[in-house]
Amino acid sequence: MHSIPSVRTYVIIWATLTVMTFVTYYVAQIELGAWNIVVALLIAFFKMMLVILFFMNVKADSPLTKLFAGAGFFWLILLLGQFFIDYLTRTWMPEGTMW
Amino acid sequence: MADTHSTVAEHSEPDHTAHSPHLRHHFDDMAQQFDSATLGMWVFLLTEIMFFGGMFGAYTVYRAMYPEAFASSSQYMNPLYGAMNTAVLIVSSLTMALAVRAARLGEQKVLQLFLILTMIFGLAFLVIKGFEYHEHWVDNKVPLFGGHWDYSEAPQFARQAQILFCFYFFMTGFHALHMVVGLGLMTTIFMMARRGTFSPSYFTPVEVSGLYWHFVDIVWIFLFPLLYLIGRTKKLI
Amino acid sequence: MSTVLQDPLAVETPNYLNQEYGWKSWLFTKDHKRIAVLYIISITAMFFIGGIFASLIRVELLTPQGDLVNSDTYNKFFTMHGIVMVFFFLIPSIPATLGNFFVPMMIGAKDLAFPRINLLSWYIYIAGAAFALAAIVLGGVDTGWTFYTPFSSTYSNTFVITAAVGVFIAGFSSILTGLNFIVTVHKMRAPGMTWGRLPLFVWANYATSLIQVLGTPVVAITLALVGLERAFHIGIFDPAIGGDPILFQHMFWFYSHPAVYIMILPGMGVISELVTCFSRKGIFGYPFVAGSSLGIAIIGFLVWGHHMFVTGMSMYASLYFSLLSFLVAVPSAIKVFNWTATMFRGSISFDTPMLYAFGFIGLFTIGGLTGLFLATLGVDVHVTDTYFVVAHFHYVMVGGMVLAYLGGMHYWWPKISGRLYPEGWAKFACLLVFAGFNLTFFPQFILGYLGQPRRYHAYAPEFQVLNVMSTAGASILGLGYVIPLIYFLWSMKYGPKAGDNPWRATGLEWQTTSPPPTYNFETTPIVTEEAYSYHTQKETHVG
Amino acid sequence: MQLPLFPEAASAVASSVDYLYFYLTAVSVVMTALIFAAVFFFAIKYRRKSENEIPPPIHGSLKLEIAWSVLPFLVMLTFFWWGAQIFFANASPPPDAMDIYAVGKQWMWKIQYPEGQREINELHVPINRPIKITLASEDVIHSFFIPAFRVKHDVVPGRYDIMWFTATKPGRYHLFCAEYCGTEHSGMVGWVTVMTENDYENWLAGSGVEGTMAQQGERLFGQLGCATCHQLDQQGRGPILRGLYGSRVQLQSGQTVLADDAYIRESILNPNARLVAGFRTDVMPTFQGQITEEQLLQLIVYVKSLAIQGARPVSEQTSAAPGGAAATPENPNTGGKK
Repeated sequence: MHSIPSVRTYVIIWATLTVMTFVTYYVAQIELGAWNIVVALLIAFFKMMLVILFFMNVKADSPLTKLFAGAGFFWLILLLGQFFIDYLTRTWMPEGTMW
Repeated sequence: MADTHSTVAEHSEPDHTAHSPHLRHHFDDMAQQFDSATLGMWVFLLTEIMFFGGMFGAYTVYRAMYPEAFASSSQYMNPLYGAMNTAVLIVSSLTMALAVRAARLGEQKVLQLFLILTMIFGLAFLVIKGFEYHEHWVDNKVPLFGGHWDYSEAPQFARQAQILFCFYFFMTGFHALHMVVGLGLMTTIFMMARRGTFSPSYFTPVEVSGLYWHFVDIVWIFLFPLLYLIGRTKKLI
Repeated sequence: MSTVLQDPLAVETPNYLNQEYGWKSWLFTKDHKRIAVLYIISITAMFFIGGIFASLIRVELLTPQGDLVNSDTYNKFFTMHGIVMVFFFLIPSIPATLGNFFVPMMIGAKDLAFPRINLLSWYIYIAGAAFALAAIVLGGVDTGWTFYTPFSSTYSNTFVITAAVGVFIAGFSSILTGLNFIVTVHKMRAPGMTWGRLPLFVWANYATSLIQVLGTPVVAITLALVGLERAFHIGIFDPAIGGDPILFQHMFWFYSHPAVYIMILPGMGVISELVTCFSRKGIFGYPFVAGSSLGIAIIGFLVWGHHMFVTGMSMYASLYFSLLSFLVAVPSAIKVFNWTATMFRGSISFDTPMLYAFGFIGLFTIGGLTGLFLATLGVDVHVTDTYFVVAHFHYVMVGGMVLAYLGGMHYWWPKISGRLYPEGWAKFACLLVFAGFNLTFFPQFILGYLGQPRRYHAYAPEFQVLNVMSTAGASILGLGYVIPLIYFLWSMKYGPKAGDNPWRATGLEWQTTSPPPTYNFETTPIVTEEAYSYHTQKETHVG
Repeated sequence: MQLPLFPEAASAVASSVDYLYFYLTAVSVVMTALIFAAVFFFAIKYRRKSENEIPPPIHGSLKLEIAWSVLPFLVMLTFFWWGAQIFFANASPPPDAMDIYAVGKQWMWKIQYPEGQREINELHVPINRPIKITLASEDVIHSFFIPAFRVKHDVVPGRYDIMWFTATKPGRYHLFCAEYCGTEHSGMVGWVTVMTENDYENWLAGSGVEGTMAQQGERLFGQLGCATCHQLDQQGRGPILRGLYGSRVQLQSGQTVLADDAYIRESILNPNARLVAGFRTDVMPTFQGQITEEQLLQLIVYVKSLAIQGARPVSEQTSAAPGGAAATPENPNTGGKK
């Protein structure tokens, strides 16, 4: 099976995750306009990658596992992306049909 | 394929089963069984991603539609609770990862210790969540039961804010449900560990439950900024 | 081959059917073959329950006034027909029965990767079906199988939550079956069974499983939201507080459009097996037929908006979904062309399964081509929500899926039961199904373009003649379904012994005894050839 | 017994939809015939002649695969292109279209004309004039479907949907609800009567009405007490409505919004949702649940009639003002909450 990461690695990842939690908390108090949500999501994404790659040990796992882990997010993007193909273009319509 | 059977593998089944009492009959060896189980859990997590994904999708649509109403209702959430819970879950993920590590190395006592710690942090999460729900109830911010709802501080958002609160309760509720299931898994694994079921050659249930636990953690990592940290710089209520 | 061959007249060999007896040996079995049989029994029951509702609908529509039952009852009929047929027959039909039985055998595995989860998925299915049946017994549901909000969430006074819970639960049965197949195909293949050698039925089921795993949870959460909205009177989709009923449709069709590929893809897999076996020839263009299954599974997630062209969705989104809907037609067309080409210079026999395959190719072609009408924006505006749509999806679901299921059942029945069915009756029933089907549903295309809306209890008098034709066809079709049920049951006791490989087919499932032993193969087979290598079969012969 | 096989074509768009339909049918028939012919031909020509025959293998042909993937797709692109053209051409009504308002309610269609007539399950339209129908729903999703015109549009509660057509042939045609809406869904049907211009004028004149739709709206405006705050000429507690329709309104949030049907509807039902800059949230009550969709439309038509700059109240006019005319945007400082 796979190589076993050291306790030290796990603790470093944990520390990073905790720090990022506080970073995301404090960044939210700073006015960045539309960037607030972008930064929040980027941090969340970064944290997620840490959990997936190290805690779930996907980094050392087979390409198949990576493929399946990636497929989930790909499909999530399909779902969201296609919702927004509708919602973002509704206002382009000549009649104001949005309420 | 007609003649493919002409060569036949002399199957050494008795040897395999002799190796481990945990090998099920339809698998060839432990590696195949372990790989199948972990792949199975990943496929299950794929399903879970889409399950929460449906809610995240609907949430995103409404948030884009009513950004201010969403921001206003976020101000009724206590981000300290959210941050605390995030921290608690991250610690539990650490202990879970260490439990899996211990199982792999065959350190039985360490495994049991970390499983207990994981359960304690998991419970702590639910307790904090419970306090939070209680506050919303007292605050009249629960549109779910047709009663406890009062949004007179910001009447312009009164109707649409219900949508965010609905999502808040559905998403955190389903997440809490997953935590409860996770705690059930942990209890089972702990009992198995106490009976000495696991060894460096058989720790599949620990590994698989660990994957599930980390996934539930990841969901919360996204819920935290999406529910608690909208428009915190503005005064909307 | 002689090593595995059994003399058909010999005493029954130990097999999955005679290994153990008694109801416990069935209800607690972990053998994928027995679970498949459990599924066959349960989906057959659900099929006939759904069929009864279909007959009631057709009888009601004999006259335009709507005088047999009142409109409420009629609405419940078509809703229950839809819910039972879609969620409890079509979706589990081939994967949970033929797939469950033959996917492990075709890849040379002893069982699915998770036998206990397999059994669990059957129990979950039964629990879901129990809720759906409870909804019927308690008084029915009248929302249509699509559960559109705000009708379902606010206005309907029927047992919507009960039915939604049933569908929600059944969804997890479907997910678990898909999960099991994915892992099985990845991890349980026999030595030498490379991806390029997988039988096309396995490819089709693998692609189906991907949709089940990725799509089903979304409809589950959507129905959960509707149920919660209904139970607690809060609105996610309620326009009164700013909710968008169209968002429900997006979420619903995100699953429910790919779901039609859950229904048809395994059917296509069956047809690939039938066409090759009864042409005694390898499939034409293997990589394209296999790849098109994956193509359909993936592109199938990009087209759902064609159900929503007149809902007030953005017209740019309509444009996008229309274009991609044409794209998804390409892999389906590839399959039809390749099946036809496979017959070229083959050795074609006219056994019943092959007759079903002919029927499938014809009806699926019509069903697929009329789908293009619905993808075309300007025409869809007129025909959507009319009988044109009803006719189209019945051509695909019944003309395609049900014919493939029946074809597959006839093809594999000798393996499942160890017995042969009566060929004459089988051909007769096949003819009845084909003729009855066309008489039922072809007039509905005309009705649809004339403008008869679907889900109408009473209709304009000038539509009567076509509706009477449709009802007449449905009676023939119904008879065509009952006959196989009778002779399959009959053959279990009185049918002649089938032998291990009555069709002289390739494929690992035919290399073991009929019925197969509990772990399928006495020794794990090693695969050295591509699928459908009929040309190397020369010297072998089965009596 | 009647046995119609093809619907009547009674609108300007009907024949273009039919031509596309014929094209699709022709291609489908040819494709089906080709596949059927090939299957039949192969089945007979290559039928099994002896029990032991084994045909030679054929693995496939890349050229053929590409051909039968790409060529059908190119044909399908013509469907797409043609279909999209019809769809887009019919997406938005011409500016001179005549307004009619339809409300779907379980289980009937309520039609209102700007001239003040109201009907249930009957729609009268003049020939050769573009008709724009504004659709609203009182409860669930309905769908307004006139097969002879080849038009259909869902009526989604909580918003206005628009559809339009030009009738070309006098006669009586079916009007159906095409989206399942509950018990009497199949009873939610009616008739569209297409009349010559003269007949239509006579029909309008012949039916007794209590004032135009705008006047009905004005009466309602008074009855509901709107006039106490929304005064016509001087600033009250609510914004002045004259000249509002079609202008851009400055909101409290800093954004601007076009004052169209949807915005006015929202402002009546949920006054605080998009509040005009400079007005208070606690002044105007919500009218949600207190007025019907029909009344809402009357109010909107009334507000619309005030759009023309300097227009007198409708009660002093002889006919309703056409909608859609943009007025000069109000000064954001004096503009305010409705």
